[in-house]
Amino acid sequence: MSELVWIFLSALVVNNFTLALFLGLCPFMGVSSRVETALRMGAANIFVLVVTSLSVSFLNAFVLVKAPYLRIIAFIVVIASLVQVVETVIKKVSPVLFRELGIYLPLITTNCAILGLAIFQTNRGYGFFEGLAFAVGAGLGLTLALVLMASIREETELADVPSIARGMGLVLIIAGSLSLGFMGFAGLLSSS
Amino acid sequence: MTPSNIIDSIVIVAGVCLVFGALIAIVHGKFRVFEDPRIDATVELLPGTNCGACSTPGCRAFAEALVSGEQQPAACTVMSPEDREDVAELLGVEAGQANPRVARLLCAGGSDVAVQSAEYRGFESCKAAAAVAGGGKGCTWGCLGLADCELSCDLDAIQMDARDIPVVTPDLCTACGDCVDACPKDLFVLMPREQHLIVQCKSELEGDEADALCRVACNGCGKCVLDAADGVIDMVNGLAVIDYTQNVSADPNATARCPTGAIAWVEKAQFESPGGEG
Amino acid sequence: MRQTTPQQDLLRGLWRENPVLIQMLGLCPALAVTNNVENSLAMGLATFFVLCGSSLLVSLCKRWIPGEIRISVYILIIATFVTVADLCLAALLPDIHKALGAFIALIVVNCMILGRQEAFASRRPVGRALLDAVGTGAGFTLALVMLGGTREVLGSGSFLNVPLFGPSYEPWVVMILPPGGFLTLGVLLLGLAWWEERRRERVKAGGVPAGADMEPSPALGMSLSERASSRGDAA
Amino acid sequence: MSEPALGVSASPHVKGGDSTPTIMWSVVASLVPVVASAIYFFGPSAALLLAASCAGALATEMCFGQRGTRRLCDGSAAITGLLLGLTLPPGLPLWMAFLGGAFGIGFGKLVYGGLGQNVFNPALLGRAFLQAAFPVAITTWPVRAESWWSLRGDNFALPLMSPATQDAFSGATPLGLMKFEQTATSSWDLVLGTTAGSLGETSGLVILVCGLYLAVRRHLEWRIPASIFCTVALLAGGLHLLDAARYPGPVFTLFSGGLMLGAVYMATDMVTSPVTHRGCWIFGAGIGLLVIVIRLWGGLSEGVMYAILLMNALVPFINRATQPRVFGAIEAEGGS
Amino acid sequence: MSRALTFRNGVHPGDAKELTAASPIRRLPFPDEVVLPLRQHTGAPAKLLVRAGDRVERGDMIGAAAGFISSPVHASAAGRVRSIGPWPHPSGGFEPAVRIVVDRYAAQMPRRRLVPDWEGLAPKEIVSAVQAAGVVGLGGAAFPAHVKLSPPADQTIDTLVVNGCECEPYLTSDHRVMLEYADRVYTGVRIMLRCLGIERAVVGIERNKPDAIETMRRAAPRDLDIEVVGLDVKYPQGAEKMLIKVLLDREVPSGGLPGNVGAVVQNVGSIAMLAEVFETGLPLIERIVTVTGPGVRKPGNWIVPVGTKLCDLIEGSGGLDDDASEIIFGGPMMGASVASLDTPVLKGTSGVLVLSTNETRLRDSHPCIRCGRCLEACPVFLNPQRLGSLARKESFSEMLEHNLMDCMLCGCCSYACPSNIPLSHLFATAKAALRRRPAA
Amino acid sequence: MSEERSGNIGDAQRRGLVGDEALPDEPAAEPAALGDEVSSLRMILTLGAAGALAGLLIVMVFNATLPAIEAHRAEAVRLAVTEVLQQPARYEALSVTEAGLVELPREDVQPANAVLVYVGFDEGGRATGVAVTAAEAGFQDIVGLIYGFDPQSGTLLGMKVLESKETPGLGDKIQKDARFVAQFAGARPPLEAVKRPKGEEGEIDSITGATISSRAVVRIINNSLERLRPRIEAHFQEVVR
Ligand SMILES: Cc1cc2nc3c(=O)[nH]c(=O)nc-3n(C[C@H](O)[C@H](O)[C@H](O)COP(=O)(O)O)c2cc1C
Ligand SMILES: Cc1cc2nc3c(=O)[nH]c(=O)nc-3n(C[C@H](O)[C@H](O)[C@H](O)COP(=O)(O)O)c2cc1C
Ligand SMILES: Cc1cc2nc3c(=O)[nH]c(=O)nc-3n(C[C@H](O)[C@H](O)[C@H](O)COP(=O)(O)O)c2cc1C
Ligand SMILES: Cc1cc2nc3c(=O)[nH]c(=O)nc-3n(C[C@H](O)[C@H](O)[C@H](O)CO)c2cc1C
Ligand code: SF4
Ligand code: SF4
Ligand code: SF4
Ligand code: SF4
Ligand code: FES
Repeated sequence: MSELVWIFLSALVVNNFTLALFLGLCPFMGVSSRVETALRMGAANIFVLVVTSLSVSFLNAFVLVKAPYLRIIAFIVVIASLVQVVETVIKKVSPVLFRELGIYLPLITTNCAILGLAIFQTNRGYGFFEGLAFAVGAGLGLTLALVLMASIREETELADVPSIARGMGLVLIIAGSLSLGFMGFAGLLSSS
Repeated sequence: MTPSNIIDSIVIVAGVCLVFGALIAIVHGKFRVFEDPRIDATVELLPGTNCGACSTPGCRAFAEALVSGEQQPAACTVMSPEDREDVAELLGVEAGQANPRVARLLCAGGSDVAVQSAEYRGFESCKAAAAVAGGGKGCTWGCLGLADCELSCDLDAIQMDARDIPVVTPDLCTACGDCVDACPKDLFVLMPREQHLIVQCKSELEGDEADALCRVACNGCGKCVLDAADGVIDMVNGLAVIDYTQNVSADPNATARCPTGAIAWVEKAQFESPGGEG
Repeated sequence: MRQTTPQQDLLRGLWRENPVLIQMLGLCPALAVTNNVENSLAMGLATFFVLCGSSLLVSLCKRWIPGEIRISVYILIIATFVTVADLCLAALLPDIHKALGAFIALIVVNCMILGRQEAFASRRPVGRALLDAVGTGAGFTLALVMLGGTREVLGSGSFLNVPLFGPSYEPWVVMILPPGGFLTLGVLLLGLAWWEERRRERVKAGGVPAGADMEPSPALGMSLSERASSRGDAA
Repeated sequence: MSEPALGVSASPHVKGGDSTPTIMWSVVASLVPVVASAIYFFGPSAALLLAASCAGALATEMCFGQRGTRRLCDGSAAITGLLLGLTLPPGLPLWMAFLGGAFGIGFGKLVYGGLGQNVFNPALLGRAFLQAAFPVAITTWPVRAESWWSLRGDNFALPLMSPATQDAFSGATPLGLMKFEQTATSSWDLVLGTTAGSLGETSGLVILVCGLYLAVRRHLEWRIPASIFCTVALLAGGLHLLDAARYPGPVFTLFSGGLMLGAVYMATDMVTSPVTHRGCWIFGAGIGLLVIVIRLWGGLSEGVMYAILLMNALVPFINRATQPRVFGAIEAEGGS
Repeated sequence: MSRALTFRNGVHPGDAKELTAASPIRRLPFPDEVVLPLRQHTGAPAKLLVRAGDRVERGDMIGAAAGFISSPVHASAAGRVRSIGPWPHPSGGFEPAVRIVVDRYAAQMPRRRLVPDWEGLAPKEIVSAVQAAGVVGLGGAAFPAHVKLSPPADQTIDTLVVNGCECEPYLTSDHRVMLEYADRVYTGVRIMLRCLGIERAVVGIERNKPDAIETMRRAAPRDLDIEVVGLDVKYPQGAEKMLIKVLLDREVPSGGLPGNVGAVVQNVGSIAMLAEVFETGLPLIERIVTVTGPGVRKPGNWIVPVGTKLCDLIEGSGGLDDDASEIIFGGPMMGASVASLDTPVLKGTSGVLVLSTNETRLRDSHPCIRCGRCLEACPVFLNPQRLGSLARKESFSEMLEHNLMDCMLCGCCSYACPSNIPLSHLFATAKAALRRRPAA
Repeated sequence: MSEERSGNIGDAQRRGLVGDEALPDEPAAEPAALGDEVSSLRMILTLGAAGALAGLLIVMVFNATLPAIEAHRAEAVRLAVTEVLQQPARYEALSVTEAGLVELPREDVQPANAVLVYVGFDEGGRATGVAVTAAEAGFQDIVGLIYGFDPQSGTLLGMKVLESKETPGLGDKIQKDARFVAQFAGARPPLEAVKRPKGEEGEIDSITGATISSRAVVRIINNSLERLRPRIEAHFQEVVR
């Protein structure tokens, strides 16, 4: 149990996917200008991460046993296809949900966080539940970083940011500052 | 090592591809929603300034209107003619005729000729000044010279000159209308470029009262009405008003006897460009 | 699509459309592995290899790839090359392979590579596609080495593991930690923007007499120069 | 045209008393006793370090600030420099203090557009940077100086070079002792400040008094420190009751580490704290909670800096969530 | 009766009333010319009835009410209409106005009673008489009084709130009215209560006017349910929403009117004027104006004809000091600067404040430090800090989401802001811009 | 990024999958310029073929690089084991199961799943100790290490950190600080990390400024030994006997 908690917390804050492991930076930079969007992006991310974790558990247990060297190609094909399928289904079944979450799905497919999760999960030999805790923690961690960044960016939109810092320069410096702040969580629950 | 792992791996990868390819195909067939791909293609050809000169709320909306045939490519005044042809070709429509317009200022009362009756003490914005006793300018209709219009123009077509009057560079102006929205005194109008006769004043004061506040005000003397062709100019509330439906008969003569120079014949820029000698 | 010369195809990606510094693509590897020059170089070259390989293959095979599944096929191709790179690196340079860790695998999802396939390789002849890939890959490597160089020099006091400042140098550990990655790239972008701004000002100053383009003086401490940027508020 | 005699301006035509520079300078003034006590405890090293961090902050503000030297007059950069200095260990090389001040102002303030626009507390950001960049130097506490006049470490290490005497001087702060050696420091020593620590860490009582003065003059939002103290005291008290051996009591928790300095001077930085009263309570409670979590379960012995920085990041969110209900708004709709 | 002790937030500017608080109300000599703009009240401007050259008597209607929410304008002096045209208006711009050259030798009293006696009239008839007499609120907004006296059917009014706060610094005309004309105020209250068909009135007076509280308490008629309440001194106590909150503990809904919570608020000066109109039989053609401030030589409370030009008023008050630097119609918190000495006094002009260079010295503005003092000051609980930064970016429509329209431009936020950010000016600007270009 | 969003589906597919009813939100005639219609079968087959090719290519490279990779891995293991077992003459890998330590079945080597320990032997063929890998959370992330343990004397033979993301300059001293690493040889578990060693058995002097990482190393070894010690001792009894 405490192992699961640690995996969860580690992925959430200590080794936050975005701020400490540099995974999923493209959406972090791109979709973090409004809090609303960031929240939805985060939700979509959690969903895809969980789906990924489940399929990775499945693939590792049944398909890749004999050929671990095929994992990159297998993971990417399966994840990309599943996301696409889910997207198409949502688009048809619930246009509302699609507007809220669906439009972010294709963005997420080509996002390091997803494949990163798959590979970390495999490398660390996480089982089903551990993988799930990892995925949820990572997803929430991504969402946290996204939403914090978005609310800060909304604030700086009203500020007299010098012209050279407008845009990504400032975003990266904010990310760096957040990352400095998150260093405070280092060693959480493992210092005993 | 053994060839068996070759077979294994081919089977695994091909199998995964086949299974998921089929899944996608099926789901796609069942759930597809159609969206005209030409919209995206058109957006890529548009300039992307999102200026609104085409009277739609942005380039994408304009692309949708183009695809649906509600608009003609020429409505976008920012695109170069070649680009316009590209778009027309992509959509298989006529490019249409552009009717170039330009922003004109209905005031010439710079700080050298117009009276400032009280000093405005507040932050520098025409909108803000207009909310405080009209900004302290003697003529309540006139330009406050605090450059809201200059800031609003994304295309840098407006520059304030040394007399605090905004000067529009006609070649840069796309007639997007931002300055019209920005000016709290409603001094900008978008006019076709071939309208050359302009009354550069909105003051409703007459005679000495008008003269006292601004040396270039229209004081309602009525000489231009007499000098212009019939029906081109009329006096309303002590101000000369041009009827642009009669524009064909307008000529520079109307400006000849104006005692203040309020009425002007403008070919290019309204005032001397601040980048020039002045 | 506008016509470009081969030189443009080659040089564009190197600087003017640098994938990391200008287009902000592929940031994850650009930040994650650049804590020293060696890793940056290895990552850059691996990406370079994958990019060139897949661009070549894509532009060779584009006739046979149906439009509907082109992206799936591109991903397959890229993933194949990545696996190859991964295996080769593991066989030839095991230490670096270990240092780069999962990020070799993550080249698959580097948006830059897929972007080049979609935007260029799939529409151009083989030669041009390869030129473009070489340029972009070199640009990526260049950016990575810039980042890695800065971070290694400050963070370890060395360049390519050669100590620069002697033994009593106090390394700025933060530079090789995650915040250092963000901050270094941020500062790099600030520098670029500053440079660009200065260049533009010079050009402007050349054409327009001084004083004409002065900022309106901010009154009462409020910089109103940004009011122009508020046009979006009606939307 | 001739100059008009009369002027026109917008209402209101009268103004309240305080101005931003007055507030800032009165904070600087209130820091004088704190600085004095730092110098009393740590000798010339303290004065040198404070000067270096202020120099870093002011120089950066002057060189890169949007309106150059005029900005210095508002006093905020001086506060940043002083407060940063107060969080540093007395033996730190001066060049590091200078770097911290420059980083804090440059990346914590000027990139956002200067005073009032930043999100993170510049002084703490500078300190967090130093802590991440030079983790050893910044956790090296002097054991004891031979005389008041001697330096407390290698303050004069050459720029970019390591301090020479890193190991010889290292001691431990009360928090370090507690966390890593399960040794409690007596509350008396803590309150009086006769322990190892950073310049401002040992002057809890002085800081409290100065803060009280500022709060009375309304230059400081008293709700934030109040909320931090309450949260910390409650949590620490509760845990202490559960397991007195593992968890230190409230007095220790309040007076150890930079909690006093952080709660009174840093969490209250108006720019980086919420604007609403409710937001201030939440902000303080969040800091208190994070301090306890990091100190007790985290890897670091001290958590105040990180707690404040993390809550700074949440401020835009808190502000948005605690918008006051507009006068006359239907009750059910209020809130958002 | 539940009563909130005070309203939340607000500010405490020094009241500076000692300049004129002891000056009894005096009449100034007739000016040579009066200028009567057709827009002197909230609502539609009056419709012009005269032409240049016409001869008018004092009290003649020269502009007729243009609808229900409108009010007629009467000649405030006998004379000849010199011209009609744009004229500087206290609101800033030029407005159509009637210039009357005062006839030096005419009897300035009309030949007959123009307003009927109220005692014999039914409520409806009183209300019509009020409109015909051009009575509007004298407290600042110049809202036509007859509108307040005819509440719509879906509102049940139970209390008349008499606004004697005069919370603006410097101004003392209401104070003097309460001291000198307490009985007339109560006659006015009687008339209003009759029209509204209710019994109860509450008078709110700030405690910095103890003599007024005393006088009003003593003069209160025993047969009516009248309560005179002394209130803590705080600006903007006199704003009707705040006053209703304090006196009745009711919160006027956002976007609503006092009528929504069963109250009618009227300024003491307006009520006294209502009574005076019926007493003298003359319509509203003159009013009491406090002329005060460090920039004027002889401050005082004057009765002047509506339409008196600023220059005449100043001359009657001893002229401008050498360092007079700004002239304000109204009080220092909400009053508007005027640029021209030709600007006429309107029905709603309660005071003229002349500030000297000392008070108008430009103070440096600093960046907002998010200190939150503006939030602590705003009596309607807005977030001026956020609104201010939005205004600087001209995000006007986003300001609407932050309830810009609830802002009453009281100026508390600007007063409190240590960074000297012209918050309420920004909001006024935003409101003006939105009026010009309604948000999409 | 969605591949088929902007395409049009083939006739066959439309007929086969949605019957004859027309899709409502679709113009009746699509512009011909938008590419030839492709049957979904061909699509799938292309994908499959591409997949097969990809699989082929990968497996060929895999087979080609496998010897080198295996060699590197073995070398890394050898280095680590040699170090923590104090230069044994030879060693052999055993797999840890519930039952105890068992010899590896040679055919299907599954390094990914099996937990391995390495028993070292001296020239005389006597088992000198066992090298065990273990990993747990450190200051930043997982710390992975290998340690040598001699069940006969009950002391450690050595420790080597294989993988850690601890802070350079601080936490990474668990790897780089020779003095710290040397303490493990001869220490008698259960270990304890202390600040100022008093000379008791099993004490490890923790690194200043990296107490947490030091403690993590100690904790990892203690936990691992606690789990494995009975099995190791049982195995040794067998071997020794
Ligand atoms: C901020 C503010 C302050 C006000 N202060 C006063 C005041 O002190 N005295 C007053 O009679 N009216 C004041 N008013 C006007 C009242 O809200 C209200 O309009 C008036 O009392 C109604 O009476 P009237 O129609 O007779 O003018 C104030 C309004 C505002 C918005
Ligand atoms: C359409 C309209 C209807 C009004 N109806 C009433 C009313 O029924 N009762 C009332 O007391 N005031 C009424 N008012 C007056 C306002 O509440 C208020 O007195 C006036 O706008 C100025 O007040 P202030 O100075 O406090 O802002 C009305 C105003 C308007 C614009
Ligand atoms: C940026 C930073 C990185 C750190 N990294 C480590 C680390 O990797 N391992 C570790 O044990 N302590 C690390 N620490 C220090 C711990 O937080 C803690 O202060 C230290 O272990 C206490 O040891 P001491 O009491 O010997 O000083 C780090 C601290 C900072 C600020
Ligand atoms: C009560 C108070 C506390 C402050 N605390 C800090 C602080 O902790 N750190 C800092 O850099 N500036 C502080 N300042 C100064 C100023 O607000 C700060 O430099 C701004 O964050 C810069 O935008 C403080 C100012 C006041 C009035
Ligand atoms: S001058 Fe006016 S209309 Fe022309 S481009 Fe500029 S803002 Fe638009
Ligand atoms: S034209 Fe209008 S917006 Fe432009 S400076 Fe003049 S008043 Fe201002
Ligand atoms: S002016 Fe508006 S925002 Fe400011 S305090 Fe008054 S009501 Fe509030
Ligand atoms: S009072 Fe002024 S400085 Fe303070 S938060 Fe409000 S606007 Fe900002
Ligand atoms: S490179 Fe990581 S998400 Fe794009």
